Amino acid sequence: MFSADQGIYWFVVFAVLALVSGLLFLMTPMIFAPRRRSAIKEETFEAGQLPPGAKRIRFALQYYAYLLLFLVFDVTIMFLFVWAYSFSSEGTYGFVYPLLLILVLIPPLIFTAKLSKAMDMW
Amino acid sequence: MNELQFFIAASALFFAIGVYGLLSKKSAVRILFSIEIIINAASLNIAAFARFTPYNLGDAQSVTIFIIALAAAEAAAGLALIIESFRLRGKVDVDEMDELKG
Amino acid sequence: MAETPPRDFLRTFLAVATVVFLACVALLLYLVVGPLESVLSYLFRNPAQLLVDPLFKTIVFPGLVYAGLVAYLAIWGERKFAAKVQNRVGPLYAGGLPGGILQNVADLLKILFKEVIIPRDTDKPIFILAPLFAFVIGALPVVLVPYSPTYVILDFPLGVLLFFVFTSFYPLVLLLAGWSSNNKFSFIGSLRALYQQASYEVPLFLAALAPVMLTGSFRLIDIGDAQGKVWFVLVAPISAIVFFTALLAELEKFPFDIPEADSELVAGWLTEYSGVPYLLYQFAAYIKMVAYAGLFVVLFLGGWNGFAFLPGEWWMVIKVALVVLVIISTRAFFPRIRIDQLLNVGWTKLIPLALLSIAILVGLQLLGVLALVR
Amino acid sequence: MDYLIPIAILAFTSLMAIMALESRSLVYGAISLGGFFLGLSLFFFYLDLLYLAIFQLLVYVGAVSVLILFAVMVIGEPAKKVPTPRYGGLGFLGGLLVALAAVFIALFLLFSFLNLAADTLFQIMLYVSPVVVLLAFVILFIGEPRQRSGYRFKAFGILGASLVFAGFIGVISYLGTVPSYEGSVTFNLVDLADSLLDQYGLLILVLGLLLAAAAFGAVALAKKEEEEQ
Repeated sequence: MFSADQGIYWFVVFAVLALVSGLLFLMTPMIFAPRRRSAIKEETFEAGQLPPGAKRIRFALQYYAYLLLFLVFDVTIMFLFVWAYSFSSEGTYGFVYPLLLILVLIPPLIFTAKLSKAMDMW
Repeated sequence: MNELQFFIAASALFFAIGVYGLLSKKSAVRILFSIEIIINAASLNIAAFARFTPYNLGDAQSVTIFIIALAAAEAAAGLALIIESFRLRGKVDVDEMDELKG
Repeated sequence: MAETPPRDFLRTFLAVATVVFLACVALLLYLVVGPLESVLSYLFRNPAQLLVDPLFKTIVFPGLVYAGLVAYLAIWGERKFAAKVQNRVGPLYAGGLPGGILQNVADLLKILFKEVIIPRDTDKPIFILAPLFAFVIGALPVVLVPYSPTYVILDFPLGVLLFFVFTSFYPLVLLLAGWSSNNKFSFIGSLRALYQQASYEVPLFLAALAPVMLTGSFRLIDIGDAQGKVWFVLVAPISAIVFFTALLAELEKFPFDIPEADSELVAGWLTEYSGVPYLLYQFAAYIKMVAYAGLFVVLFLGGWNGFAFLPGEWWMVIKVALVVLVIISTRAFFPRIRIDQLLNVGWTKLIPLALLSIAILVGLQLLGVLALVR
Repeated sequence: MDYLIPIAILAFTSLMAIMALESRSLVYGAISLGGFFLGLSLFFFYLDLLYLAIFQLLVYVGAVSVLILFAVMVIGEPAKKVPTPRYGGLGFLGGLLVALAAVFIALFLLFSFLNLAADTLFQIMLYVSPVVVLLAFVILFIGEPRQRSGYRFKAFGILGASLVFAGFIGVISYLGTVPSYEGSVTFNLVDLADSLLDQYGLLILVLGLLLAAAAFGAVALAKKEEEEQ
């Protein structure tokens, strides 16, 4: 594990402090605020209208492709970070491969961009 | 029981949980979950061996990183398949994907 | 018998509420850190060491109090600045001289005593816990930003990456918040936010590659120290621009204010939230902004390196304040763009630009120019 | 106590893994899966493999679990309520045998952890438990042939998982002779960079091709669905 001087314990203290203060904020209105239930108040808000139809409807997935691309690029960037780390040290043999990795990933990027340009609406 | 054994036992436990899911679940999403759990168990196994044997840490870490990357690609393709299947048929039950059966 | 004027009642009420609030904070400190006596003896065992004590760092200077204070000033400044640009007055009365600087305290007290409305058919545990986790996840990156080599809470060897880890948790919380609200606006808003944050993480990471390449380290302290000669914004200007743009998108600040687009989607993924949970989301957003401004300063604007007559922490604070000012001023100047425009800009402009910047750096390295910078 | 932290992480992670598979709502399952990935990265932190932990967090918690959650929300909850099947005579016997087998396997694990292998009880169990397991399998196959009952699948799952786990534990208990290298490891990315970029450089390229293929495939699937609309 880490040594103490890196401050991992203080990180934990910070996280606990943030959590507890957030909880405190959440608890306050439970104690002080009024709680009056009514049917209209608890209705889903749709800009004044009563919501028609089912609430959890399914939406179209126009930009889903970008999410998949994001996953692939995320992995790639993690390799690039290792490469960037050893960038400044001279004469690394495998200098080229991550750059080639990026080159390989450009065609899917163009493909996806073209594809979603065809759908210019949300 | 030393530390190496503890971590391998932990990874075996996760592997077993994943096997349980593979055998017992019918929803394709849950099966994807089980596959992810199994892959993660494998990577924990390799990481434990890397840490508790006096060899080069770099190689084992590289292998684990490759495992994670492959699993990510697998998850992307798998989810695309699941969503596509859902679009076509409205359900993701693997037992009911039997259109090819004669 | 004269009727008590309501104003007096309000004042008493505010006083009592403040006392209760402070008592709660004291109780919090008491519970977390331990018995009060031992805290006091811990604090005063060596007064000279107090300012560099890790507890002081965690709670006061780069920690919670400082971040909260800057976030507070940012909220006030944003309201005031936008009002000035749009020829309004903005907050004016509360707090006297610098127009309405206590307005947010009044708002906070008001919100604390408002009813939390939980709509029907929501997923209650997620609906209530999501703002809490958003608050914690939004506050956590503050830990990593160094204000000088001594003023840092967690000196992590992979600091840049850990910062991005905390960032990448945010879409998860936000997707859950939108889904659990059981509202169409919320879910559309959270989907948009997800697309936006996921898409702009890629150029953000790619732009952050440049400082790592230039220093060969992931430690934020190393990166800040390496800019003693030249700030990295001069070495890799394209990366800095890309990083700042992606930062605006990650913070959902104005040209990329799509998830909350209040003229299209009521309030986006925040539609069903009211009272304290809403407050927590806003806190999270602004504290995240402070952390991001700090990261931008450390990565590109030279960190704590300044001129001689001020200590480094002050330079850092000034730069962070300036960056925060620039970020909040975008609200007044820019219109909102559409989601498809946003995604296309992210994937087809920013990513190639970031890659171009990396290519330029590689070229400079091969030419041997970068050795002069280091 | 030395094992306190890893045992806590183990408890959290295995709880999350079980909840990911067993929670009734798919969304809660996806959240638990995210928790499982988080717990695994805590393991990596504990093992001082920092880059691995960060990689796990960024790719799994930050990307994969977000994607899974998104997909689960799009798919939505299964609307139908599965009627709980009643146990007939054979089914009851099968369940009993599964329980018995699970108890046997648990005892086996306990003994092999405590290194009581020479005990006669252990010998008896070693011969009896495969028979019990086999019987359980047979009865599960015969029982309730027409009905696709959830319990039957669950019983299969528990049997298979415990068999796999028992096998692993058997191997691990023989592994006890391998000394565990307890020396401290300082964080060092140079090893990783050298090995990843020099030795496995070409593999990175192959991985890139695979990732590109996956991206093409996934995007093409998404595209086909767009055209239908």
